[in-house]
Amino acid sequence: MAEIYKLIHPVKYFNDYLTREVRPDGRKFNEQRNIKLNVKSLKCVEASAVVKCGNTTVVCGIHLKLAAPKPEEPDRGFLVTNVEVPALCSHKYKPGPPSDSAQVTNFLVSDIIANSKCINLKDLCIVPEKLTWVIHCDVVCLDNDGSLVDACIMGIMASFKTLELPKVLYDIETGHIEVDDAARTPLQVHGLPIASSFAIYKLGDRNILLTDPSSYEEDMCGGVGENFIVSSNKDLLSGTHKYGGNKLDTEELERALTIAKERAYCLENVIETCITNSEPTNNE
Amino acid sequence: MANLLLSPLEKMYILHGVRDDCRSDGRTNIDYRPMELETDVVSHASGSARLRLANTDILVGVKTEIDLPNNDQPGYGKLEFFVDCSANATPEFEGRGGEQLANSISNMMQKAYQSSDAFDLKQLCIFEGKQCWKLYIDILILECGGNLCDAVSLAVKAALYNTRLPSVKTALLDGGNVDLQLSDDPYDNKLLNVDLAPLLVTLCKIGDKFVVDPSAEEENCSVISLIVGATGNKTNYNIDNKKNESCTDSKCTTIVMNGSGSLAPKTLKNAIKQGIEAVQFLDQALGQALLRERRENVTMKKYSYGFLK
Amino acid sequence: MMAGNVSIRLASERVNPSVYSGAVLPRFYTPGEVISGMKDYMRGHGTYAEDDCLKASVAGVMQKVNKLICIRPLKNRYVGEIGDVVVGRVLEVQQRRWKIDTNSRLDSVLQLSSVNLPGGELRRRSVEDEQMMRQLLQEGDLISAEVQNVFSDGSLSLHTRSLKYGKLKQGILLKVFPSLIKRRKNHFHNLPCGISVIIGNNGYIWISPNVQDVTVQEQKDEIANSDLQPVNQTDRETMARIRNCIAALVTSKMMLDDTSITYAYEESLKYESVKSLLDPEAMLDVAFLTQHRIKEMTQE
Amino acid sequence: MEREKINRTDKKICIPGLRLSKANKDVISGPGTYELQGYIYANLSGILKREEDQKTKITVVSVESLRTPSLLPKTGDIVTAKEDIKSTDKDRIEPYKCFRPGDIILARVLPMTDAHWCLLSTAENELGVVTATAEGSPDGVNMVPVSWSEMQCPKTLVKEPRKVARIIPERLNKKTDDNAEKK
Amino acid sequence: MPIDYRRFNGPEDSVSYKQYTKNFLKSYEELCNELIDENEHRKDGRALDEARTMYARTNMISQAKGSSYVELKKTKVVCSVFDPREIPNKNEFSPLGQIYCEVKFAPFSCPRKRRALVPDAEEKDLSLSLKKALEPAVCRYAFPNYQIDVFVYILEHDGACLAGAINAAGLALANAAVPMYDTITACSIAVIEDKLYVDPTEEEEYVANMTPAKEGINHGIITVAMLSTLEQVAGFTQLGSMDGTCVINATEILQKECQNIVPIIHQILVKDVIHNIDLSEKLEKEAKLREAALNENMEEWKKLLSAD
Repeated sequence: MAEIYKLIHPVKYFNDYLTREVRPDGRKFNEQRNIKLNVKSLKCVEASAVVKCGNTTVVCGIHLKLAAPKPEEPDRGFLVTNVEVPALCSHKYKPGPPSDSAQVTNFLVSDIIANSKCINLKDLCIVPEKLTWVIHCDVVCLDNDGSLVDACIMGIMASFKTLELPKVLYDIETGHIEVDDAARTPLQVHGLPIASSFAIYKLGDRNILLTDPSSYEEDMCGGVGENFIVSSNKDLLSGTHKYGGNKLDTEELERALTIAKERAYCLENVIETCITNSEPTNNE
Repeated sequence: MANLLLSPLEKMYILHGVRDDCRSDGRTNIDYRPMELETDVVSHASGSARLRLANTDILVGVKTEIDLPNNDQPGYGKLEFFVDCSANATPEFEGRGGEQLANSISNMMQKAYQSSDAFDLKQLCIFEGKQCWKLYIDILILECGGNLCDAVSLAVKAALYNTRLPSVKTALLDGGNVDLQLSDDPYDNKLLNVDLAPLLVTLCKIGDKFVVDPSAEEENCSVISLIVGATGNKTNYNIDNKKNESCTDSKCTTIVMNGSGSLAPKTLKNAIKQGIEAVQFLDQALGQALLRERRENVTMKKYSYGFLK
Repeated sequence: MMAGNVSIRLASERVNPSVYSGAVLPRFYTPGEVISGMKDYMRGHGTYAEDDCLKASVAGVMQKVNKLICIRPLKNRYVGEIGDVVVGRVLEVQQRRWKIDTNSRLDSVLQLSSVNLPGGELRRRSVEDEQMMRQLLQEGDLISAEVQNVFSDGSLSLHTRSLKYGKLKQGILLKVFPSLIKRRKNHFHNLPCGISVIIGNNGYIWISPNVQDVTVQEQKDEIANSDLQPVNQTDRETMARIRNCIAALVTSKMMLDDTSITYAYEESLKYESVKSLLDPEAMLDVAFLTQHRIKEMTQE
Repeated sequence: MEREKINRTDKKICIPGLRLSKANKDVISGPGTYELQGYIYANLSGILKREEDQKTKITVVSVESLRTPSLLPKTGDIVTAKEDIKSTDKDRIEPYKCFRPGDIILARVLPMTDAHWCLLSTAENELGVVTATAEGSPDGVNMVPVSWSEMQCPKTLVKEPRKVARIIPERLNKKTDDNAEKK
Repeated sequence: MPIDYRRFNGPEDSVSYKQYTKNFLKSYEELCNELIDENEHRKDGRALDEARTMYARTNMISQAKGSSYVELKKTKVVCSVFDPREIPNKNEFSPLGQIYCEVKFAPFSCPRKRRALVPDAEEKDLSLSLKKALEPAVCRYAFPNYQIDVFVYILEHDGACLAGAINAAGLALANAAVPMYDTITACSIAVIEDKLYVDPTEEEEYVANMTPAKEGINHGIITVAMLSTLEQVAGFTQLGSMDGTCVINATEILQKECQNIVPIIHQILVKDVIHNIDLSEKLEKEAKLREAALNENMEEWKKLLSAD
């Protein structure tokens, strides 16, 4: 019955809820969904993380490769992040090459990671002009129920935090490479970037800011995916992105930033706790 | 061929025929239609063969190239199959129409040839870790009259039997490079050992029974068929024609179920046995034909008959 | 599984399937070849005029009717004429008509009004009939029919308004070049061997067990049942033999009619197993012997 | 074959492939089941239902899935559909006066004809447009029927022609309930 | 390889660091001996004929019509099924519905290499095998002219991927209420040095595909998919080189293994139904609450109507 109502009067249905100051899934406007994080759950990769924000599920895994650095940047390594949004995660995606919105998500996540400067590419260089690490960081979305970017960033950061690079011996004369798999050093991570998504809905003459929107809420607010994303790295704002949805005035923008800041503290906590909890199992 | 239409009563006639072991052209369920084979039909290829099985017409050319061996298999050469469904065969193949069928056949051939028991890739090695032969096996489907897989596998084996690799002398230079010297003499070449190369047999289930070598009409009546790929037998290619009784058993290199139906486990197991047996007969016939042709060509220069009838 | 029959012959062992007919071979024209000067003749099918000459546009033999010159192509799709008997396959059920494949350049049409509806000739065709069309003839069904009309674009309209035409039951369809079909008064034949053959003018040949004489309407249920009965073993073998004989004649490019098929069948009987007729040598032998008998007959 | 049936508040749970009953004249296979070699099997996971027809004494065995099954509409069902002019009868006289894109209609599914696509019919008094938004009106504001062929927008008071379904609002509840089951 | 502009590509000539570790190139004998100890126990402690315990669940993906997750120790497979949609680019009528299958490896799923994001030959082959196995299990007559999409994502590959994909797809289809003739289960076996390894790991599969030291030794992989109640083989693939007896022996073992998985699958499906019963009861309650709200609207509507 409710489903039919939702189908026939979609706008009315959504409005009915919001006028009562509650979202269709029972959350308050600035309430985020439950977060579950799990690191080192995949055994065949260097580092991995599984993130669940409500229903949204992403898995992140890191592969390590070796390559020669670019001639114009001889002392820098490579960090390649890719977000894959396969058809299985939502009916909105069809099989085949990635859709426009999937590409946007991919570029956006890469941008946020690069802009936050959490990894210094110089740390990845082994021998300048000769050899450097290539970090392939792949994020796969298994279930897209909104606020995908938040989950991706969280997955990537949790993976980085647990990544250890093997020791490499490079003979400059012969070009011979030897890798010692057992001796590893942790990757230097500077800060901890966090992204917070919002959807903006216009109800009458009122602007409603929905924190951590679900896929349904994103659809109702117009545009493709999240409307507004705030990314920060340890108290420092590292970027905001606004896509579609209703417009935002300064006051609301400030409110969004405050919420994002609070949320970042909370998520940092989650990541740190999760990693410390996973340590003992690692040392067995 | 998906587009072939049959009326329900025509299908019934075929079905009853298979049940009574008397098919529309008088064959029993285990008979093949007569085939015609000619090797060395494409002068620019290292090896080639053309096989015609009733209306099914297959042309295979083998091209050779020098390549770097794979990192994890330094002592091995490479084999690559490519199937082209010519739009000559049926208008459906126009554009990308035949792509799916072509992929499935080349995939099947790749799998059948994957094991070292089927084809020894070591014979394609030129210099371990540095240079190897890569054989490109191009399969052209000129006409479809049913039973493509079997015909393709026969033609491929014949073409490989006919393939000649030029002799190469190698020398290791400083810096780890290899110097290759190809022999100038066109007759200075070596043949491949393809005695064990696998053949595919399609067992097409029509009603409760299996038939081999289905015509296009018969394929249309079947929802499930089993394709069994099994290795050949050395004795069949023994030029001295000595009957060596210790004939090795054929080994399955690939088995696939094709179609949307299912099989009872018992039926499946019987069919696998039947398939292996059928491969042995097919291999024997192919061996005889290839030896006959080779013998003929020793005494006289090869005359190309080609496609003219 | 017992030893199956596998035979692989070499191209060098190929048999030349042509049989010497004794008749003078007609002149064979190739496209672009000059047939004659323009002055005296009229331009017919398969020809075109260029540089004051008449040239062939297809590969074939010349036919001359008074001053009209045509080139009849050797391999051709079926070109229908009113009154021809054809065998065709239903491709599509459309509004009030079926699309039929008759080996012509364009698909032929069978109107709902050109079909005998169950329950007598004089019934009015209603909307229900339109919805029942698929029950009458569905995609894939084979029919025998007569060419009722030839449209200006060359496509055919067929009709089955006679008891001898209509849906075909169990049997074998064989496709040959239409040019190999001899035009006869009758294209429905009950051969002496107990098999009936419909030699469609369009090159589609239908081989089926002998049809029992037209049964009375009341026994309709029984007929429907008998359609589903398996064909008996002897008939099946004979049908396969006829099929292979026709294939042999076609390979040797011999004209097909009831006589040549009957002769070929009789000559083939010296090969005991039907499947041995798939062998090219046996095929040639049968074709040759048939040719011989036809020649003898015409000499008498 | 009773192994997977669990009694839970007298609901019998079925899963695909479960043999439910013998099939004969009196017991026939219904939705969610199929018949094979004299037996009825489930083809959905859900709850078993046996319904006996009072007159014919025929029991229909069916399996009701609790999820909206991925089935296509059957002949005779009443469906709600988002209007898309193309899928309905193109030859209708002035379709624009009856339905417009975005409308929600009630329609009956006609038997599959030769064209092979799903034909819908609104040729009954109770079938037709249920909700529609007038051109230029904001989203979510639905027109109200004023006659069998006209609807009016309560906000802008624009009247637009429609083939209106004859539903008295009180009954809308019941009607949509039907659809939920059948869709 | 053409460059994929839709994604980020690393430097072209990069190689996995593992190539430079000591253990990269092991000989066949070494690998073979590592697989099994003197008591015929495998690396993970299993006996040769012992399958891994399967963990599975449904309703994994909220956005899909039906979904499932299957785990065979390290092998992790996710599957989702969506509502039927019209077959794209097709005009002719097809009386049977179609199943579109796509099997994809996560880029980080394989220990030996990073998987490319564009589908490769192995993925296409798996997709085809999955499709062939599912076709006899699904009542395709129920959705003529429509296509059901089945997506399988392999998060981690530790052997028996095809079997895992088939099991996951069977569960997801049942979960999506797609009519099916029967429950479908699948299992794999690897043959190495004439020994049969039930439910092989990735390492075992790798060795099974290698060239054995001696000629004529049975090796390879077989995967069988079964319809349990109807006792039919829905899918069968064999690869490698084995004699007829070996194939048939392995098939018999796999038949039993497939049967062993059936109770697990059944249990999950029954749980799924129970879950749905609970859910529908809960929804019914909620719906009643909402109805009150809806009725208010009705009143409003009625007023407007009568005012007109």
